[in-house]
Amino acid sequence: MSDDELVVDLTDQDHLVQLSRGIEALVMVASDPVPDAELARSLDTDEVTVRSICVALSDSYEDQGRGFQLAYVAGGWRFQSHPDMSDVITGHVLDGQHQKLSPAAMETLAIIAYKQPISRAQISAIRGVNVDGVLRTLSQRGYVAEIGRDEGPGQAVLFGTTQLFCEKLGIPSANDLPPLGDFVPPAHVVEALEHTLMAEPADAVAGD
Amino acid sequence: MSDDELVVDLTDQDHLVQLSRGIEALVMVASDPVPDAELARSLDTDEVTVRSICVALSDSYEDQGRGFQLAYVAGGWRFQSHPDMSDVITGHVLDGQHQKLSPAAMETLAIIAYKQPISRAQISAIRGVNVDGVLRTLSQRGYVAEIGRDEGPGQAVLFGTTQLFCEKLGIPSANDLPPLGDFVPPAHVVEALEHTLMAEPADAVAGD
Amino acid sequence: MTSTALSSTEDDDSPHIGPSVKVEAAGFEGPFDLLLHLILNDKVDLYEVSLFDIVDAYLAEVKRMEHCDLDVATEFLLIAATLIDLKVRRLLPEDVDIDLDEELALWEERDLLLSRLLESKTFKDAAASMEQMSHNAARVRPRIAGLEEPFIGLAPDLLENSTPEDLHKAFMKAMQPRPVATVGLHHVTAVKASVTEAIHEMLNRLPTGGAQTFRELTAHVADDTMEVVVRFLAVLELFKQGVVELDQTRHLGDLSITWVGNADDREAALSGVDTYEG
Repeated sequence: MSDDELVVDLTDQDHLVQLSRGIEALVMVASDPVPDAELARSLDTDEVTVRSICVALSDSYEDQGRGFQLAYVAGGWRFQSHPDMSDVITGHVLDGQHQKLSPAAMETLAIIAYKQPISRAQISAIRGVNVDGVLRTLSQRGYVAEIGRDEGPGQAVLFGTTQLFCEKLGIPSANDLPPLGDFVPPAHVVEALEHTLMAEPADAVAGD
Repeated sequence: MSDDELVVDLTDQDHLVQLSRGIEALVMVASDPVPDAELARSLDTDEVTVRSICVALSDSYEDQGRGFQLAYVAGGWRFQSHPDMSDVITGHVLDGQHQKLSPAAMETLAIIAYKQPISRAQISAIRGVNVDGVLRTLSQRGYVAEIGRDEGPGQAVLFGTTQLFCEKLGIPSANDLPPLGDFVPPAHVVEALEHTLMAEPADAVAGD
Repeated sequence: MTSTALSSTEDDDSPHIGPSVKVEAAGFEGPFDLLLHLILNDKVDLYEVSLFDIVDAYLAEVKRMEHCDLDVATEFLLIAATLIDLKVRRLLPEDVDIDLDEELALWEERDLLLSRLLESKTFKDAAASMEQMSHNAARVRPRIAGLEEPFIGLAPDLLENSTPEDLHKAFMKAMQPRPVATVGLHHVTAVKASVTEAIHEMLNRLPTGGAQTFRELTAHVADDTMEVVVRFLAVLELFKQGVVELDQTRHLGDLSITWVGNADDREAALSGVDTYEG
């Protein structure tokens, strides 16, 4: 089947151009990111074709130095202003979106993002503090939501991150976060912690 | 005068490119057509320059066979789908699979219905998220509309539900929604609603 | 909500406590935060930070937190207790006879503390990266204009099949106070699953091959502190169940582990595992 498609793609430039124009038009009138599948359905083609056209379009805007981008964010394609233009836009569109999260809220959000689904008690255990207030803020902001119940006896509420969270970070999905392994403390930090907590008399340590 | 401009245009290509990108970005994220004057103000230039850049941009999209246009409509510039693509858009809209009021939109509509007149900032504060997009959808659909201005210094637009909204729900007026009884809104809602002087939308959100 | 920037722990107008430990006036978000800050704050001379200074500064900080809630205070005090234990242990001369059980318990506490500090640090750095991502993402605005007029009329009615009751329900949902605390199991550690796995691994390796050192048993995971820690906990568990003997000829010397159980004990050892839940 993909052989057929390849033939079509190569021989039917007009068809490709029409698909490309259709994608531009559909995404232009959408008010939320448009998933590959939705574009494919409306254009009577397949998702792979959609994705490769979107990438090509996105590149063409960048190459032409447009002031906007076609980006894959929170599960779909959307037009957005180019990051270079942030000064122009910030002066123009004022709203409450720039509310910074406190460090506590940000760390809690990180734990949820990487460990979801996760219960309140598990988050508390990792942070070593009660997280009720922070969790309330995060769900009011719409960054996290209940995504299920633990099957255990307590049936604890399990939390996960939302589409809005992905939008705020500019990523397609929570799976696209950098791997947690990237943040495991480097050897010298581990050593410093171990060294400081070493229960041995100082002499013994020195003699090691 | 146009001679002077021509000299500027030819000697300061970089500046022109930046203006052009700025216009693309501003118009892309605007929810309504943006007047020349507004673009000129945001980009610190004059309306004649803005207009000539917009015309050039519009031509470039047409030449490249984009699926969208930059058009001057209702006193301002806006991006819109290319007329050639109207079949695709129509098909997409009629397909309707994705056309459902999202839970977020439903909640926003409910807040407006029960708490009208209410400002954008107050709704944001209650929902804990930016509601621009949702509000846009709701007013496009004619379910809500501006019904006045706040008397405070910000003169914020106040929203309420429309006759169409009542028709759709089959009720004579918004007062005929199921009563809330002795329901007492939670503290953060009361706080948001009391905060009527909305010169700074960010303040309202910061209250949570 | 505080507007403290993530990097706030790095501006240092704060008073000195002890020779090389700084504590800033702002409150700390939890015991690991405080301890991490105390140990890692002075980045120039990491090895000059002594346990004694840390313990003193930590206790001083705990003392200052007069009006914090009980759960939080408990966590802080638990860690303070471990730190004091460690400090006392270090003050004792090397040749004093120490109960091996107590010694092991202390090591276990220390290693748990270490693994939780590492975990906390990991998420702290992940949060910083997310902060940066969201900062970058905030530099763009999405298009929200939506459908043009001619198409709006075509669109199916979004309120089709909605009733006034649905609106009422949506309103009540919007007004709902967000979920509040019901349980406070603050001691669940994140390592329980891997301890069980580590015991499995030990049970496969220990019964054959005579005495082995802990170093040998963890050679394949030596560069992963977390993995070493859970294997250490696994060995402690087996020791508690009496199926291995531990021998350490000198402090910081190799820990030698000898299987002394019989075949049946292998199953028993597994079923008797306490996961570290409480």
